[in-house]
Amino acid sequence: MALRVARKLAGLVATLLATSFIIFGAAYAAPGDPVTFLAGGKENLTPEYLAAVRAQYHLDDPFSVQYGRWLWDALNGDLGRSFQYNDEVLDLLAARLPTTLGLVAYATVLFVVIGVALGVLAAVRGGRTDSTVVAGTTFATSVPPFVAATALISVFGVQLGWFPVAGGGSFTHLTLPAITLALGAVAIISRVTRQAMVEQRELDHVTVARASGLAERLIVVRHVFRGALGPVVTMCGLVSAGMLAGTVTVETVFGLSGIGSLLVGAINTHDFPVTQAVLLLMVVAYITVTTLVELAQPLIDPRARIERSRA
Amino acid sequence: MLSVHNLCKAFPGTVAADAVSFELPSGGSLGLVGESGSGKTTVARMLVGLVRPDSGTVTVDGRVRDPRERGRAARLRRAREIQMVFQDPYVSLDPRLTAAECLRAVLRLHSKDRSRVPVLLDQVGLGTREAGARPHQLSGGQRQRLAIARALAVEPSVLVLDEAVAALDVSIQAQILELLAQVRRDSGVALLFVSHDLAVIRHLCEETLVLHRGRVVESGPVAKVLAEPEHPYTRLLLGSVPRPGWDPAEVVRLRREMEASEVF
Amino acid sequence: MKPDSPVLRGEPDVGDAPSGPGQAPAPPGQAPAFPGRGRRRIAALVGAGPVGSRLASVFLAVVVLCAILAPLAAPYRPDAIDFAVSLSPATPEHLLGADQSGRDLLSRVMYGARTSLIGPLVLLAVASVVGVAIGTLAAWSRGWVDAVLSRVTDVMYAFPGLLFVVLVVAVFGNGMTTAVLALGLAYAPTIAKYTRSIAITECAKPYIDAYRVQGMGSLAICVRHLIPNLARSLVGYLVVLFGEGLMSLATLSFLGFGAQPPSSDWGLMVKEGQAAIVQGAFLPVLVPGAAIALVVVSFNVIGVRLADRLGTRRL
Amino acid sequence: MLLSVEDLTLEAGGRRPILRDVALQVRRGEIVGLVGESGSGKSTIARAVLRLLPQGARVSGRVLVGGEDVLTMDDARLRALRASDVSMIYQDPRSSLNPVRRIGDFLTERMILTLGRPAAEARSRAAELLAAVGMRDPERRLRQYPHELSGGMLQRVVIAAALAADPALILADEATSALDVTTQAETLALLRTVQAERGLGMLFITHDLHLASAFCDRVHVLYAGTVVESRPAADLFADPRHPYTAGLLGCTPELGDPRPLRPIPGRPPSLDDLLPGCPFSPRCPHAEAECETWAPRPVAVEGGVAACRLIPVAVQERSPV
Repeated sequence: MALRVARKLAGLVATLLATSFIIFGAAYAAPGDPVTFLAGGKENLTPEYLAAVRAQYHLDDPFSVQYGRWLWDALNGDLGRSFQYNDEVLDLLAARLPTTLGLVAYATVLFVVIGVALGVLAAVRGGRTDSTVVAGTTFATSVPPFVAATALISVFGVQLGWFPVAGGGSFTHLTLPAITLALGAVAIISRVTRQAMVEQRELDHVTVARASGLAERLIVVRHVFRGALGPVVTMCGLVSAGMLAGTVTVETVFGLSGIGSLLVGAINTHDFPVTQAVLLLMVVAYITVTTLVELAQPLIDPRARIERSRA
Repeated sequence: MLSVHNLCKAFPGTVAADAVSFELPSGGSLGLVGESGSGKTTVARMLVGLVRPDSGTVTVDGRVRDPRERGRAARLRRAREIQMVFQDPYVSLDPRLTAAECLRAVLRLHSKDRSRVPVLLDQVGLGTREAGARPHQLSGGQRQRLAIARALAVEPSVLVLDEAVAALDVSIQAQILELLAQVRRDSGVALLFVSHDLAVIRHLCEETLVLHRGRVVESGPVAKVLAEPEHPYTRLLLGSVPRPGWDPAEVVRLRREMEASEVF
Repeated sequence: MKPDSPVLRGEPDVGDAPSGPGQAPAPPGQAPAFPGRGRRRIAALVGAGPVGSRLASVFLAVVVLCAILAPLAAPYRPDAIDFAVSLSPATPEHLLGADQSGRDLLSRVMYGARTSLIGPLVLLAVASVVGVAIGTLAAWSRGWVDAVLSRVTDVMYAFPGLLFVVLVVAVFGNGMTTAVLALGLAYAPTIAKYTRSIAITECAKPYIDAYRVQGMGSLAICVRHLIPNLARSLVGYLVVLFGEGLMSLATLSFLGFGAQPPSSDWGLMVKEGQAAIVQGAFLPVLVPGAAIALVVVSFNVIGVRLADRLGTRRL
Repeated sequence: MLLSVEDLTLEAGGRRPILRDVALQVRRGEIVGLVGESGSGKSTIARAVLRLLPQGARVSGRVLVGGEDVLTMDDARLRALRASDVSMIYQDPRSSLNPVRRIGDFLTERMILTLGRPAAEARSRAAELLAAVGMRDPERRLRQYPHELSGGMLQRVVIAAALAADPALILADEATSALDVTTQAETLALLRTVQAERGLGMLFITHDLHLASAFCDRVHVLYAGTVVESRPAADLFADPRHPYTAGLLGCTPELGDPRPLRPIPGRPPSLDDLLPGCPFSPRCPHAEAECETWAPRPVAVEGGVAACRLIPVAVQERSPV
């Protein structure tokens, strides 16, 4: 068990290193001299001024030194200064993270509860309920979040005026964005839940339980849903991990000032330290969540315990 | 002439083959008996080169088969030495190819006359109707016939059959056994028949080899091994075959006897 | 309506299905159908059934025709500005209304179909060539090749959703070509993972072993026999991915990273039309938004139908 | 009579019924064999006894367990029957157990949740049962997961679970076919012991005619959903009366001196083969033109019945219509 966790962690660190390298390397390889962005496109730049800027940002060092310094600083909590805002990146993130985390948490609660409920309903009830859920979710996955967001804004924001259209902070401000974010996820989760339960229901041991006279309700709870739990939990984890990236769109549409909109802004203004930091944060969060989910698998499926240790 | 010398193969946690040696004369027939975990399938797969042995050699007609020898010519020559028929005909045929295309592909690969397709099909009792059918349109028995034809297309010296009738209905199984006996008479191919079923081996083979946990525990002419089994495991295996007046409780006693013998 | 008795439901046994020696698996094509005629009727109406997928195919054919014939069929140039009809509702002159600059929305949507369809097509071509090659290689060689390739795909996977594209765009600047190629690379690991998983299942089937025993080379087996046998599953998967790719590209354009004005890419149209909502005009957003949703729904419906027919599963 | 199946006909979509006019009885303390190839409908019979029918099945006839018709009883009674009167043992023990639950859960589930016994009592009973099927250290086994046990061990667990509710009838559906021959023999020895100790009735389903005749008291041979012969095991084996039974024996290899196999030509019929007359007539070496239209019905032969037009007794008894 300990060995498994250790190996898992080593893989995790390797993945993180690789991604941080790509993130940093990409910015380094970007065409154009960052100095011109740093200098803010001022006219008549003196060579002395440029040299000063270069020195300040250590732009003359070799790539590996720059990468090493960046990584070391990042590990120590120093993510550099924003070109654009001239603030510590860390402060920028700290100020905006609560909004994003609130949004993701809100959406996660929504999609897990509704998605699993719909999936179970569809699998258990079958018939009309099932086809309605399938049709609804097929449609829901086909609407891009920004279209859904715009539709929600125009209906509930502009027409009905139930929710604020833009701005952020409060629970009501987050409701429409969270719904948008959760919409596609609900579809995915309900489908996975339904599919897993339908597959489980076909298994022999369910027939065996039925043949031993167990009530249908207990069969669903103890065997069908229990068996489906593995894929459902995995999928919930993956989806919520990916959700941080989804905030990029949603925060932009709703004008929320979270890290998603921060990223969009940073890219459009070539603010590399912020871009790097946000991307790194999102990747770290994604890897952490997916790893947690994977480590939780053996708790759900005892077979995973030996399979993993053999692998 | 197939000669197997000291084949060994270990997988993590188990020994699948422990110094397995035997010989199969040209045109002969040898039955490899064992239960699951005895290593019989691993031995079969090592013979055709699907599993690489840890040590030991497989020699056909005086030539050592070396799976490390690369290149098209070496591959094709190895293929002409030993061919294989797999257990489950439902998955051992390419679902995309019709029976005729399946055979044509082999013949083309080995630069043989493609007009032999109808002859091969006829040899295994398939007609023109089956020639144009894809595997899913054929019955289990017909698929296994096609698999045999595919192996024969290469004109191998040795044909390895890995539980080749185990997935078939009893009445179909008999048809395939008859076909194999006939093929052997007609083409002189040597048969290595891997099975868990002593009765099938008794019917088809002259020699037999009993495998238990990767070791050869007994070998010799089938009639002799079955009539006067020497190793306790062979006795257990024989005692387990249902027959009139059979008492399964006897098997429990034989098992104890065998376990006792293993202690020493 | 009383549902079928649970006791009678979902018993796949026709004859003696699950048995060992002497028993055959049920022939393909006898997929366990779901009971209930009501369900089938509704499913047919909303899309899961054959009628739905036929409807979707017809709709997609119309969209493709529109895209090809846009210069002939569209009533206006897509960039013809006429401030007199700014934010016009649907009228006989402008069947789907006009945007803030008075550009005809119908014409723009028809022209937009070109970028919006070709984008995902190129994207998938890039992604599937790379992905299928990597996935097949990993499944075939296993061992350290598989381990390395899996690690690489994992790293790519770690950039969830659009992040990789966003990174590439951040480096190489905005534009449709960058976005399509980057997204193509971003999708490659997904396809590689899928290909690997189905290829491993396929490689475990003895007919692949049989080819090896016959003396066929690895490359020939993979290219001539393994990949063609994966094709059916892959196509169903790619159809669904097409819809996703279209959505992702539209999202990039919406964020300003993809197509640039004055293109009439659907995602960009939604972005530009957003401001009109506050003025009470919904058509500039509704028209391209609906176009995206309908096209993607159609692809999903067909994809689900294909997957059902071929018995493949989505990951 | 413990189990009595009367004129059971079952159709589900195919061109021919899965079962046609099946009749069989199982008495207390008796092992009755049911032999057939794939598609003969032998598993369907066992499932019908628990009313686990294929979807969309049309059924006629009666399946009486202890005098009650399973096909018409209400759901509550059916559950009670499944829980305590009849137990089934399946072919593949590994797929019979929920892989994510412990052995103990599997054994006690029925006792606690359907029979309402207290958990502690159920648990100690489960341990007793495991000991009774010859498993060492039952307490530890209860805490293990299915993947930690071998196939033979798991089949013992399944047998223990089948005994949990003290049933009167056991349905063994290819219960040993997935096991190795030596394990099969040991499992059969166990089955026979528990059957004899408790005086159980058992319906033993297999594709292996030799096994059936060695293990069972009486044997029914099933072909294409029709019982073609039904005799005491010894009689059936020594002197088969139906050509199909004879054919099966003639094409099964034996351990003794090899005699030439006489394969039955053709293949077992699928559900889409329409068979208006005797279902075996297309493959039968003795078939005459009339056989193709003769609806099979049981004809009395020594010790039982066989459904063949060519049995001399049958010819005499046939009334000249």
